[in-house]
Amino acid sequence: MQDLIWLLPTYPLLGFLSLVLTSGNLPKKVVGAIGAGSIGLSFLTAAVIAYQFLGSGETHLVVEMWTWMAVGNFTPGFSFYLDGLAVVMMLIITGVGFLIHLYSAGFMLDDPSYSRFFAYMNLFVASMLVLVLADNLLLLYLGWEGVGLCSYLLIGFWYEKPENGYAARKAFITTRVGDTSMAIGLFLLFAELGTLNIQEMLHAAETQWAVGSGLAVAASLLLLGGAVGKSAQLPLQTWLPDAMAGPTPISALIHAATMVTAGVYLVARTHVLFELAPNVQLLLAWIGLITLLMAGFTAMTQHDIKRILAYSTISQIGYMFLGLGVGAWSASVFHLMTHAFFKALLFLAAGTVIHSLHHEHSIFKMGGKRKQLPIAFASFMIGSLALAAFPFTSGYFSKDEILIAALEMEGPGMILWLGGVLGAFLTGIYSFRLVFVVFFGESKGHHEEKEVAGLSMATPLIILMVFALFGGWIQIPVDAVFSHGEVHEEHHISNLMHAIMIVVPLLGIGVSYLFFMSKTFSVEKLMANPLATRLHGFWFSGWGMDALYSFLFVRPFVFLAQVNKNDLIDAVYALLVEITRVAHVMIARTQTGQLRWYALSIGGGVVLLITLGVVL
Amino acid sequence: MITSFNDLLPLMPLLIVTATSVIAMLMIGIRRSYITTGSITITGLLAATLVAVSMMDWTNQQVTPLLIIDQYSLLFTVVVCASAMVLAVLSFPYFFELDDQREEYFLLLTVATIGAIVMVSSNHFVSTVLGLETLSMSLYGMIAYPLHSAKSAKFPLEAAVKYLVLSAAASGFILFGMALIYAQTGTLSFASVTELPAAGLGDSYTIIALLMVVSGMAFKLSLAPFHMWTPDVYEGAPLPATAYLATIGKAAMFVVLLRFVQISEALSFDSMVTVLTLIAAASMLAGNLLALLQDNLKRILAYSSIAHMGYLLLALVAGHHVTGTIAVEAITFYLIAYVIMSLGAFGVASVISSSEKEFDSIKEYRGLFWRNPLLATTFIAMLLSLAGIPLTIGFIGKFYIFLSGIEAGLWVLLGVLVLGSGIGLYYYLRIIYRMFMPEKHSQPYRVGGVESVSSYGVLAILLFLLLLFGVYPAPIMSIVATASAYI
Amino acid sequence: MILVVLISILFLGGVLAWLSEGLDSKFPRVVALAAVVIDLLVMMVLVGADAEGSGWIVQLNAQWIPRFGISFHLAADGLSVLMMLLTAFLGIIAVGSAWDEITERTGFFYFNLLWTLAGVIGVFTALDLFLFFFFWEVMLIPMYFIIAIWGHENKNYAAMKFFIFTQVTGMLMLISILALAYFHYIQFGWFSFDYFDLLKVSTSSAIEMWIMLGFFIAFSTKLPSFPFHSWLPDAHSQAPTAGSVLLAGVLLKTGAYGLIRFAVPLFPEASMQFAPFAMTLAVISILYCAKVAFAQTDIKRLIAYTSVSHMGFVMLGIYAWNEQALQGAVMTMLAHGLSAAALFMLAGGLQHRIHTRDMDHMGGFWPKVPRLSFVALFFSIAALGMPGLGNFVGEFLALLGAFQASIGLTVAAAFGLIFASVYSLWVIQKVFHGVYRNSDFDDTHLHDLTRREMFYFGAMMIGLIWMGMYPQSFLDMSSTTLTNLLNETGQLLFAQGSEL
Amino acid sequence: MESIPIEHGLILAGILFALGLVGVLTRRNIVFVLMSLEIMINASGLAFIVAASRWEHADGQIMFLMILTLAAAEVAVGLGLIIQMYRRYHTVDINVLSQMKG
Repeated sequence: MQDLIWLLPTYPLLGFLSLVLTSGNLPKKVVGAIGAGSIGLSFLTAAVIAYQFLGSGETHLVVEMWTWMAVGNFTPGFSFYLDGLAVVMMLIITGVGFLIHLYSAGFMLDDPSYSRFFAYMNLFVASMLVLVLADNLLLLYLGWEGVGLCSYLLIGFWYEKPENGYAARKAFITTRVGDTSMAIGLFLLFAELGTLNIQEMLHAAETQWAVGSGLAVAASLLLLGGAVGKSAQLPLQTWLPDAMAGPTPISALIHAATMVTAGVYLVARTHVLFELAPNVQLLLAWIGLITLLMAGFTAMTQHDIKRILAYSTISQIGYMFLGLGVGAWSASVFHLMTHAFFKALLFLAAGTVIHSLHHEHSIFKMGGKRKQLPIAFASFMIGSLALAAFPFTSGYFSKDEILIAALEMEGPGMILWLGGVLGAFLTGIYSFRLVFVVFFGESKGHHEEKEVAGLSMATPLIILMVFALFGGWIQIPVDAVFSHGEVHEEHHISNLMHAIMIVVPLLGIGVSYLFFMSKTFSVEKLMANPLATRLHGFWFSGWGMDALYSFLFVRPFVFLAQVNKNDLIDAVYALLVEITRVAHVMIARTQTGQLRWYALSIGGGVVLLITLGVVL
Repeated sequence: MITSFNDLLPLMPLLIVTATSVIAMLMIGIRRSYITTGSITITGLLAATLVAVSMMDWTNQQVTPLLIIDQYSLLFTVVVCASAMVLAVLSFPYFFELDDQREEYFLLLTVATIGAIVMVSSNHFVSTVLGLETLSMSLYGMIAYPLHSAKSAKFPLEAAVKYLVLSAAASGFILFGMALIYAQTGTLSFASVTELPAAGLGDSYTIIALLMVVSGMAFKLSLAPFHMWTPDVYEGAPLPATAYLATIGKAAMFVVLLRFVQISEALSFDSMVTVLTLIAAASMLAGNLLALLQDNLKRILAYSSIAHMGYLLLALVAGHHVTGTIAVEAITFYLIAYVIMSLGAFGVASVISSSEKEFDSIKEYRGLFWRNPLLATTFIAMLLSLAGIPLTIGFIGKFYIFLSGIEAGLWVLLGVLVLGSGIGLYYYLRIIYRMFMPEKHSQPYRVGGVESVSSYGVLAILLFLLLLFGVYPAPIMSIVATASAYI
Repeated sequence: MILVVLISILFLGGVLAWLSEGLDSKFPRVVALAAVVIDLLVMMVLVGADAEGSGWIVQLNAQWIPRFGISFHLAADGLSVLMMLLTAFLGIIAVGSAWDEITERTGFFYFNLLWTLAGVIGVFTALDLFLFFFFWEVMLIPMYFIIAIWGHENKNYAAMKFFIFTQVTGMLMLISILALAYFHYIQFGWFSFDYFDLLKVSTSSAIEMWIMLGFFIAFSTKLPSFPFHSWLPDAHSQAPTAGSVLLAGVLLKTGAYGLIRFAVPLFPEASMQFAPFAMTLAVISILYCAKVAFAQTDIKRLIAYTSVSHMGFVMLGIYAWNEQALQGAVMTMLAHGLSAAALFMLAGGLQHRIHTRDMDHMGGFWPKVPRLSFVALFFSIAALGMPGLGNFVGEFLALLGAFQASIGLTVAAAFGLIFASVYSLWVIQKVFHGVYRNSDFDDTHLHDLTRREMFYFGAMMIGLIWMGMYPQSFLDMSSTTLTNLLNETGQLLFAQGSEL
Repeated sequence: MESIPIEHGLILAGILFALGLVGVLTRRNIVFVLMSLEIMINASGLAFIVAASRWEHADGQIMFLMILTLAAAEVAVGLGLIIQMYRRYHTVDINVLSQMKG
């Protein structure tokens, strides 16, 4: 059964193929069945495989399909590699993926391009599974690019609007920058270590490279480039908020639960390299910290419900990076999983809200919806609690582990921890700001709006609620993967610290309550302060990164392209042609038709030649 | 000294052509008949060609001090006679409707051929001058031939006067230069100017003398800067006469120049090499540039002939640097190629033209390919050959020129050659493109009657040769190689 | 002998197609299709054939012009066969794309088409440099006619430019060939144009460099590479679809083939010295032309510039001269042959339907022509180097190999991957996404892909997926050739990490 | 008898030749042009005779005779053309013969 691991990506791929080849001619029910069913099959298979694998006690399993290409000593294969990490990932992808597909079957029912939607979704899941199951970096790269492509296609799913297309291209191209860095990393790894097979490569790196050696630093930095692109971390985070242009299930699946955490997976998968380059690992932590804070501040200022969630995603992935940076590999993966639960929940709930309110996105045009949208309300409450790390929700356990690991780290550990705690405070504010504004207070808009949530939409929400609440008790089987890197010791953290970590998010929620619920403090008054206004504007724009990149890269490129539209090189040849033409006109003038001029040319020519002949 | 009949044998081609002219003249005297005169001329020239071919294997002797009959001169005798025959065939329909006496044209043509045969066999100043003037004198007549015709659209008179005056001046230069050389060498035969029988008059003197001769010949070959007459004369002359001037006139003259330069060792003076290099470069550039935007087909061919003579001169210069006969072979092969492709190009124009209406504007060739694909294909092949594109003899010719240039290491000239050829492509393609444009039905091409049948046949043969020698040049290469050994 | 048959079928087929027009103007296309299909079938004999140790599957050597040691020497090894297969395959596609588009003077059109193909096959098999040059030119003239007669509004200019560029640089190559033969003459006392003889010629390094440059300029013009690329956008935008297909799919590859087969092996040392420069040119091609492509509004011009950009990877791979890089170059040639041909067919199909190539007039085509749009998406994605499709394999291997030769240049070239996504997605956005409006063109003929068109595109898609998922079938064919070349010339790797 | 140095004779011929050439270049009347051509050609003839005297050959003198006939023939054709020209244009100014150019 475990050898049938190739079935995992195959089901969704078949789904994709059958949907594409029928090109929208199937009835919607069948489409939905194929779309969600293929993922369901994958999930079942994954579950069985996971059960057997974990039961077998093996640390890993390799299933070789065929040699992809063999050129000299470069022989990457189509081979899958299963270990604890992969098990976790595949279960998240197929599990959460299935729920989201199920939800989409209801959510997208009115869309004319229903079939296209599921085709892309299936292709995405297939690529994502290849990504996490790949046993070599090239195959991983295939999945990596595949998910990027699907992300592009799905962000731009409603292609009539040019801004959706823009967002899609922005997402693809920005991540491509990271991908290119990763590709160069692959070249470097192969050139130096002679293989792209992940395990062999890691082993070779360990034996050949000293800790802190230049090559290790370069290789890990290049891979990090790929990771920050995909996971929307500084400095390539700008695409994710715009990516919300896609249908909401996409945001849940791709831009919250799975694809954006691929960077975390990549780093975790190649953690040996990062351990060989401690400086890069530290950089990882700092990137995570700065990103989580920046995104946290920005999330507080947004009023598009999906953008708030998007920034919160960036922020939460920042936590994962922070965790990776301080060496808490399994904690990061753990947070990845819990985040997948509660963020998918939040997005799907947001989808229900938006769907029910006729595509209203601004939270300030909502309000008091808890009666009208009970399921969404429940989902949001649970999801936000988990997000804000309310004690004993899933988010609490995972975030806690990361922060403890940061605290235990020597050197800058304390600063990282403080930053993380500050982030948790911000999380509390922005997550409950959303809840309070949307679901409490006076009701705005039309009252007759009913919650649109059929069985297929409600079921996933309920299941995810359960996991968001209790997911923290799941034990992830990754110890074997990170065994040699992680030192398991008893946490000797003082109770004070524990208390702080519990209280701070609550404080955040409290602040939020004072501002948005009880209106004890007024946002308007705060905004009266010009400094606050400016700061708000700055945060709102995502710290001005978009404008900066536009100024640094986009506009110069477009300018250069436009200036040289007609290809300067062509002008050079045109000049040659012009010279020839002028020469022709000049010399043609000598053909006057006058006999005496001709005679003169002969006489003069002879004199000239004789002069030349004698002088030379 | 000619002492027996056997001594006359090597002169058979010359004698046959001479006899042809005499018979033709007599026939005209007896009864004017265009067809008869034409047939006699064509037959005579054909006979001379065949005889010359049959003689090639065994004839190699000096006949009187004036003429050398060796394989090389016989090869060109064949070329000259065959070309003359082709031109006679092409002339026949062209002058068919001329409202004047038509028969004497063939007379001029044969006499000119006599001159050309003398030239290619000449290694003596006297025979050179004799041949050259016979040729030129007849050409004046041929150029001015449709003079009386009321309907003649072109300017044969202007062309003839220009050619006469300028050509006579050039002859003057040649003669004067010969006299100076004679003063130096003491013999009227071609002889080395470096090994003198008595104390010379100095190198500068020799160079002046050589340059005067070379300049005069350069005029006849329309090399820059003596090229200006070419387009006007080409344009004004009736097409067959133009073709004669362009092919036989040039080829015969080049053979003389080749023999003269080789025997006199003119290129042992560095300044001579420099001057010839300059002439070659100037010709290649000027010819191609002048033709660039020209709309008159005859003028284009005139300008392109300037460039082609420049290519040939490159090989001539190379001949000084290389051991072996590769440069001579290059010249020989290229001359033959040039004659074939020029005959073809002029021939196509000639076939659709008549003495009353010449199609010499490239605009008038619009859509020819769709109306008369075979004729257009022939024309295209000729033009591509002139441009030096493979599958045609022109490419093999270029190949030779390149090879000799490379052996001699004439990199600058080769560069100019590439540049010139590049420019050349443009105007050849302009013509070709015109032929592919959608046709306009307003163009009244001459519909070939019975009198044109042989012209088409001749064109077909030329096309065949063009492609045969282009694809399988080995046989003609070996002939050329053997003949070239005699220079 | 089989090689002669391959070439003759096409030559004769061309003549036959021309003649058959007299019977019915629809015959030539049938004749042409039959000729190419037969050719492809005959080629299959070579695919399975065992190569001798030297890698040559079949050879034919006959005297041609003994005066200069020129022989009619044809031979095929794995690389040649691979290229011939591409040629025949795209030949069928080209005939297919002309099927309905060319309605006038069909006979002469298919004559030219087949003769171009014959010339190309000759180029891929000739082992006598004179013969090679011969075929090199033979493929140009019919292509000139195709552009000049059946082209679009500015065809005269485009055809002329194409011809003069390739001819003038061809003459430089001819000079180089002759110089090489002459040095053989000096060294061994007899003329030879045979590839194997000329491999033995050794000259001083300065001369070798000059002669090499003659070859390089000719090949890099055909490839084309910066700064000799400027003929390509014009030729492509003006050529009829079949012409573009052949140009992009096959003719460009002759340049790359020439570099692999002749330019580098004949002059290993000069090439090694020149490699950094060539690789720099390649990188400039990749980046510069990607940038220029982005600015185009004429969809065919845009694709043409992307072709230049992609062929930059080929040149990069060739001059990196190690196994991965070379295989990458070959794979890129194959994959780009398909993807560029398909993109040109799409552009041509659009032009045929709406009579404009200006992307400013297009937009929102997806709902109108979903199949066409999906196909366009597929090939754009292929062009931007999506793993799983052929282009990725080629470009990745080329870069992987190049990285071992020069890190700096490879990193720069890798930016081409980003640029590729910029322009590819831009096309999708401009043409297929957005809101549909037909104010700028007449959309009465804007219909989706026909069954026949789907067949051709489907074949090309399968080809690309095959190349992407199991490139081994192709890599195996060319590997003997390439390893032999590598062994003969010595690994020209310049030191790891060395910069210019 | 003291012989005249060959240089003198050649220089004389050269001067004559140059005179003829200048005549060709400057005269507009075509009759004068023809006459100037005669002078050029005859100057060459003189040069041949001078050269022949250096080598005490008859060859040069024979050449001179040939040149004379040549010149005569040249003039004959030339005059014929001039008559035609006069008939057509009623002038002997060579500048009228400039209809073809470019």
